[in-house]
Amino acid sequence: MKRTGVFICHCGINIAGTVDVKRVASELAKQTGVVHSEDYVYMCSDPGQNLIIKAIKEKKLDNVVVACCSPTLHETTFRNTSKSGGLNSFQCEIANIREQCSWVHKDMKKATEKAIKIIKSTVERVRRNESLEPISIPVTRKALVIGGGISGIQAALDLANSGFEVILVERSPSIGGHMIQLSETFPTLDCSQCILTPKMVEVSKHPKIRLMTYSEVQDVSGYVGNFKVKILKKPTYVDPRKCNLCDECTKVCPILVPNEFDIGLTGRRAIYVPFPQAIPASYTLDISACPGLLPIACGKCFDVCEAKAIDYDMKPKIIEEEVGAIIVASGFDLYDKQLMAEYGYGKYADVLDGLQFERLCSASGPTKGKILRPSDKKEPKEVVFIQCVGSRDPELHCAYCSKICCMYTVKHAMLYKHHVHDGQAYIFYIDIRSGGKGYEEFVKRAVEEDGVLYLRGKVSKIFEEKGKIKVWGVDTLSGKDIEIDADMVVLAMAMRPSKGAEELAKKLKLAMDKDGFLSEAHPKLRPVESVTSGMFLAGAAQAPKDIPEAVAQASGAAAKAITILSQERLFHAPTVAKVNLNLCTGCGMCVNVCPYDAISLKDGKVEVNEVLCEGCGTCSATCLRAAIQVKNLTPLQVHEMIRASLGG
Amino acid sequence: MAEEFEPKIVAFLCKWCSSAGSDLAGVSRMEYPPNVVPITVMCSGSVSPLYIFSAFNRGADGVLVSGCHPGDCHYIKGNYYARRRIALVKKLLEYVGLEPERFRMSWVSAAEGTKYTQIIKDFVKEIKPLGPQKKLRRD
Amino acid sequence: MVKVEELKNEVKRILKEGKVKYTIGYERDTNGLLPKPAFIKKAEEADKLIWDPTCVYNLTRFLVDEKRKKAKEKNPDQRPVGLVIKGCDSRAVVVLLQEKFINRGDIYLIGVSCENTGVVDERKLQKKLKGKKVEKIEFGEKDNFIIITSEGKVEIPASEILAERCLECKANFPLISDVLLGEKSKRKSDNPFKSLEKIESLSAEERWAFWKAELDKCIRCYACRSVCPMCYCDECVVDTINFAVTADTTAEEKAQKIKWLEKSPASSENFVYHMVRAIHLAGRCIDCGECERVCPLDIPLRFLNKYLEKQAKELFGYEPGSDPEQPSLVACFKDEDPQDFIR
Amino acid sequence: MEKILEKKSLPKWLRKLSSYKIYAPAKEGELWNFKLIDNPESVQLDFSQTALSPKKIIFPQREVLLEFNSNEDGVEVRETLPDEKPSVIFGVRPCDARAIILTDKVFSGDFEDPYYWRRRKSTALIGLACTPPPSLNCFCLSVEGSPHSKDGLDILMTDLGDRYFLESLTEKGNELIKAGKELFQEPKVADKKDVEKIWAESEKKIKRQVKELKKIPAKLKGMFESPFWDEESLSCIRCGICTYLCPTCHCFDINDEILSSSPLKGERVRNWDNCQFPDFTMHSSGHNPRPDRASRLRQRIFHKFQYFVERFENYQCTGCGRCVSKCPVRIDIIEVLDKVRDYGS
Repeated sequence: MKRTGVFICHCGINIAGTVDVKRVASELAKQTGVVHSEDYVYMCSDPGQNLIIKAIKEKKLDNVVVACCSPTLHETTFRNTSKSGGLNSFQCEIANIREQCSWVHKDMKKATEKAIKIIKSTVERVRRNESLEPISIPVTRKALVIGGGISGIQAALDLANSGFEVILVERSPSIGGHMIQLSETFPTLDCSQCILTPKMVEVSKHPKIRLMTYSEVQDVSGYVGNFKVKILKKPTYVDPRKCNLCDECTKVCPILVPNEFDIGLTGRRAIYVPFPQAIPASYTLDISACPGLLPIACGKCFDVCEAKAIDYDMKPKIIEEEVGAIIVASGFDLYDKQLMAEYGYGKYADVLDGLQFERLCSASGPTKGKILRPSDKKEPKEVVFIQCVGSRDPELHCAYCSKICCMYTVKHAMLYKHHVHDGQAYIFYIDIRSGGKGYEEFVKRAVEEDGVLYLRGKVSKIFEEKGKIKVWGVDTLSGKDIEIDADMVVLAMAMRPSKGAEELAKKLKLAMDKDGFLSEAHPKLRPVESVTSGMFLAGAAQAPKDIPEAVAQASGAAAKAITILSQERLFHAPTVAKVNLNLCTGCGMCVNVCPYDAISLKDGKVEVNEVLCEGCGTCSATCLRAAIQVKNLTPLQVHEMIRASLGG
Repeated sequence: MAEEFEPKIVAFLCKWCSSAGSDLAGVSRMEYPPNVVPITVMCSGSVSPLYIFSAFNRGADGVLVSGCHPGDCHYIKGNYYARRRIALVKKLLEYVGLEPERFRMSWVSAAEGTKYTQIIKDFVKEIKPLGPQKKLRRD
Repeated sequence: MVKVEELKNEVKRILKEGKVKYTIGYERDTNGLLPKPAFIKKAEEADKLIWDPTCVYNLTRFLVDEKRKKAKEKNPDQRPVGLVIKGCDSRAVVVLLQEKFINRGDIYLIGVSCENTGVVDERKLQKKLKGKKVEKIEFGEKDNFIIITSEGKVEIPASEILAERCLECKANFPLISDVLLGEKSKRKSDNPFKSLEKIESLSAEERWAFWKAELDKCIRCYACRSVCPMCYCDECVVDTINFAVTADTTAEEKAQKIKWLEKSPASSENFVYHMVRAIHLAGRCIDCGECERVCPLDIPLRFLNKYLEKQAKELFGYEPGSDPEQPSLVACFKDEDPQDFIR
Repeated sequence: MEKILEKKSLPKWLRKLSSYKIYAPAKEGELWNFKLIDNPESVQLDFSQTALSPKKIIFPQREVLLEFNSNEDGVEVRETLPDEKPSVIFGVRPCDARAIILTDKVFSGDFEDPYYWRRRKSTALIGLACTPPPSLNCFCLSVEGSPHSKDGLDILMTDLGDRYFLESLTEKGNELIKAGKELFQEPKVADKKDVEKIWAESEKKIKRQVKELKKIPAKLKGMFESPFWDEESLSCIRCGICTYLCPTCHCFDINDEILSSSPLKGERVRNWDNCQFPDFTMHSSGHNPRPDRASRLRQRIFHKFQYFVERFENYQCTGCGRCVSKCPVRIDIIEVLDKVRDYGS
C-alpha cells in the first residue's frame, strides 16, 4: 500500500477562514493509505516546505498531496519541494481548496465537507501516479526564415548576429519585399531604399545566413527543435557565378511583360534583374514569359551571352534541411484590383493603387521621381486619394482595418505637394487613425503646411469624362455632394495575406484567422508565437502592420526562436499518452482525433510520438478499448476520483 | 425537521479554460453553492462517456462537463470531439429516462468566472426540486 | 430471385479453385426449420447450404473468431474466408473495414439479396401460426412468404412476420460483394426509425419505467455482446479480469482493471452495461438486430442502438456502414455540429 | 394423498395459503417467468415453458453473503441469511423439479450451504405434469425423467381440462392441501384412468431423444483430447445462455462490492457465473486452462455427462431443452451427444 502524506495550507485565513483545516486534517488521517496529515499556516513558506520534506523522510512517504491554492500557482513549488524530499516530482499533486472552495463559499461546514472530498479525490489520484522524468529532445541549432521582406530580413539578421545559422527563403528572385518598392517612409520621409539596401547587403554577405531566393518551402515535418524542411529551388536558367551582368541578354530579348517591381507601370524582359539593387544581383529567366526554352523558338539570349551563363537545362532542385525553429514572415499583398472595379481600378490608366503611386514618387521609378499621369505623362494638378478601399467593409470586402493606409495616404498627399507645388490633393476618409510616434503631428503638417484637403465621406462613383476622372462623393460633415474633376486617383487598397500564404499555412500546420492572416498563440501574451511550438510569426503575415511594428515583431520572433536555439536540449512534459498494445486493435480512431498527429499506425497497432503528444487525452476518450491513456490521469485514476468526489 | 436536500454534483473541468475560469471566480471572490466537486481534466475531449455513467452510477445527482469555447481549445480541437461525444451521451441518458436537468455541458473560458458561478447556481437550483438521483445509482 | 443452386455452385467453385480456405453460410439445424451457421471446408459439403427467409444470422460475427484464430497460428493460411452476406451484414463488413479490423483481401463476399422482403422474426412466426409445425419457408414472388406447414401451404404477406429491422431496412441487398446473387431490390423503408416513435412519444418518467422494466430482466448472459460483430474488443468493460495479459504484463497493469460496474444484475449495473454498449456502438451499429434476436429474455435492445443511429443521422448526418473510408462517428467533427444543448 | 381440484377453485386455494410467499408463472410479453404473486386470481397455469427455471428462486442470481463496514474499532462483519418465510412455487415442470434435486446434491455434502438450504427447506414445489410437452426440444425421457415425473415435487398436478388431479408426495404437500381441504374432492377411478391416458399420450408426444445415453459417460472419457470439440464449437459465440438458462447449472462467483472505500462499507455477494465465459477460468497469471470455445463446450458436456455422473450417479441434465431452443447459433446438446456416441464408430 502506497504511503501518502497530506498537507493542508491555511493560506492565512484565505483557506482557514472558511474551511475547518483541523477537521480536514483529522478526516484525511482516516483515509486508507494516508499515513501523515497535517495543516500549516503557509505551506509555501520555507518552514511550510520543510514540514513536507521532513514528513517525506520521517514517514517514508511515497507521495504527497498539498491542499492549497490553484495548481497554476504553486504546483511547481511543491513538486520541487517533494523532489528535495527525495520523491519524484510527479509524486506530488495539488488539491485546489482555495480558488475552487474557500474563496467561493461562506458556509464553513459545507465548505469543509467539499474540501475533504477534493483532497480525498486528489489522494486517490496521486496514489496511482507514475514517477516520470521530463522527455528530453536534442535541438538542431539552426533556423529557417520564410519571406525576404523587411520582417524576414530583420529576423534573419538578429538570429545570425546571435551566432545561429539561418536559412532565409524568398519566393521571388530578390529579397526586399514591398519595402524596397516604397519611395519614402512616414512619418520621417526618409528614403525607403536607402535604409533597406544596407540590410539586404548585410544579409547577402553574412557568413551565417544561407540566402535562397526564387525558392519555396515545399514540406515541413518534425517538431520543435527538430523540423525537417524541403525547399524547392526554382531554376533561374542563369548561372550567377558565370554571369558578368553585361546586360546583353535583356537587350536582345524580344519579350516584354509587365514589371512586377513597378506594378505594371513599366515593362521588363523575359530575362531580367528585378531592380537595380536586387539581392542577389543576378539574372532570372522567367519561363512563364520566355518562348518555351527552345533555342529553335528563340535562344537569342543564349547566343549573345559570352559568359555562357545561360543554361536552358537547369532543373528545379529540392534542398532538404534540418532546423530547430521556424519564423514565418510571408508578408502581404494588396487587395485584388479586379474586386475594385467600382473605383475604376484597372479600367482607367490614371486610377492607381498606393504602391504604384510610391513608384511614381520614387527616384528609381518609371518617371525618375517626377509625378506624371501614366495615360499622357502630364503632371496631374488635382489628385484624389481614397482611403479604406476594401478595408472596413464587411458587406463587400474586408471587415478589418488595414491600419497603415491613413498614414501612407497622408504621406502620398504630402509627397505629391512636394513634387507639384500648385497641385491640390483631396483625401476621402472615414476617419483618421494616426496612433503612433509622430504620426498625428505628421497628419497636422500635411493639412497645415501642404494644404491637403480632407473630405470625410465615401466616394460613390468614379468615371472618365473629357480626359478627367470625375469623382462623385459626399462630404458627410457638411452633407454636401462633392464632384471633383481629378487628373489622378490613388486608392489606398486593403492589405491581404500574401498569395500562397494559405498553402504555406497548411504545409506548416499553422492556424489562420477568418481573414487568412496567421494566428498567434495568444492575442495578448503570446503575440509572436504560433499555435505550433517552435514556429513564430513576424510582420504583415500575422496582421497589417507598418514598418517599425514589423521590425519589432521580427526581432521579437528572433528572440523567441533563440530561446529554443540557445538550448542544447529541450524538455517536454512526460504526461503523454501511452498505448496498451495488448488491447489496441489498430482501428485508428485515436490517429484521427489527435490534434498533433502524434499517433500513427504501425503494423496493426498504434504508437505515440511522445515528443509531439501534448497529453490532452482526447485519444483515450475516443478509444473504445481503453487501449490508450494519458499518464497520471488514467481512466482508473479518474474512476477513483469520481468515487471519492461523491464521498464513496 | 429534515435537512434540505443538497445535490451531489461532479464537474469535469478542462484545465485551461473552465478550471481556470473557476479559479477566476475564486480570485474575484464570487459565491456559489458548495455542491459541486470539480475534477480537473486536461481537455473536455478527454471526458469519456464512462466517466459520466460512472458518476451517476456512484450516486451523483448531477454531472457537468465544461470545456473551452469552440476555437479556443488549448489543444486546438479537443472540445469539438467532446461536443459530439457528449451530445450522444446526453441524448442517451434522456432516452433511458434520466431527467435532462441532471446532465449538463457548458463552455467556460478562463475569463468567465461570472459565467461559471452562474452555471453552478442555476445547475444546483434546477436539480434541487428533482430530489436525489436514484435511477442510475447503485445501492 | 436467388437460386440456392447458384449459391452452392459458387461456393463449390471457390473451394475447388482454392480461392478461399473455407466458407461460412447457412445450413438447417436439427429441428429442420431454422438454420444454423455452416462452416464449409470441402466442395462436397456445399450441398447442405441453404438460403431462405429464416437465415437471420449476421455471419460477419465469425470473422472475429477467424481473426483471433489466425493471430494464434504460427504460419496461418492467408487465403480469404468466404462469407455469405445480406444487405445488413454487408454494412457490418464495411464498419469492420473502416476500423481496419479486417482487410478486404481477408474475405470473399457472396452477397445474397433479400429480394423485396427480408428475413423472418422467429417469435412473430411462432405467434402467427401457433401450434402448426412449419417445415419450410420460401421467398414469394411478390412481397410475401410461402410457408409449408404440416397442414399444407400458406402464403402470407412478408410484413406480418418480417424481423423488425427488415421493416426499416435501408438497402436489402449487399453494398459490397464479390458476387451478388439475386436482384438489387428496390424496397426501401420510407422511415427507417418508425419503430422508435412508440418510445420517443413517452414522457421521461414513462421511458424510465419502460427501460427499467426491460433492463431489470437482464441476466447478463452477454449474448447480445457475444453475437455482435462490433463487440470484438479482446477485453470488455464488463469482464472481471484482464484477458490481454502477456508474459510482460506487470502486476501494476493487472491491478489497473477498473470496476466500472459490478457483476450483479442489479438495475444500476445493468443500465451501465447497456448504456456503455449502446454508446460504444454509436455510429458502428448497423442494425442487424442480432442482439435483440438472441436475448433469452426478449429485451428490445435494438431500440437502444437504433436510437443512437437516429441521433447520428439527425445531428451529424452520419450513416454507419456506408463508407469504409469515412472516419468513425466520434473520430471526426464538423464546425457546425449542433451545440444548442450546451448552456 | 390424491385429490381433485376444480380449476375455478385454484384461486380460492391460493388464498388459503396466505402464510406463504407464492410464486407462479406469469407472462411478460411473449415470455413466461416465475413471479411472486400478490393476486391469486391472476395465476394461470396454461403456460408452456418458463424462460428461466425456478432455480432462480431457490438459488438467486445474486445473493448477499455478508455485509461489512469499518468503524472506530476496526471492521465489522454481519452475516445476511435469507428470511425463512415459507414459500410455494406453483407450476413447476417435472424436469425443473428434478434439476433441484441435483442442485441439492451440490450444495450438501461436506458443506451444507446455509443460504441455499434456508430457501430450499422453506419452499414447497407444486408440479404440473407436461400435457403436452411444452417445448419442441423436450427430451426428459432420455435422461431418466418423464413429463409426469414426481421426483423432487411435494405435489404433482395433472391438467384434466376443467379440473386438476393432485397427488401429494410429501408431508409439505399434505399440509398445503389440508390448508384448503374443503376445496378438494376425492378422485374417481375414471379420473385416475384419464390421468394414466394423458400421461401416456404426452410421453408419445416427446419427439426428441438421445439414444443409449448410458454409453456416453464411458465414451466421453476417451474423448478429452479429441478434435471433435473444435468442430462442434465452431459456431459457439461464448455467451452464457445455455448455462444460465439450465436448471441444473449452479456455478457462482464471489465478489466484494465496495459502496465506500473510506470509511469502508460494502457487501460480499455471490453471483451466478458460468463455464462458457472466457474469464471463468482465467488466472491472474494470464494463463487460462480453458482458453478456447472447444475446451469450454467440452467442459459443459463432460460436467453434465461425465464428472457429475461419476460423483453423484446422475446426469446433470433433465432434458428441459432450454439450451437447445435458446442457443443463438443452435448448438444442440442432443445432436452433440448423438455424435459423441457414434464418434469413431
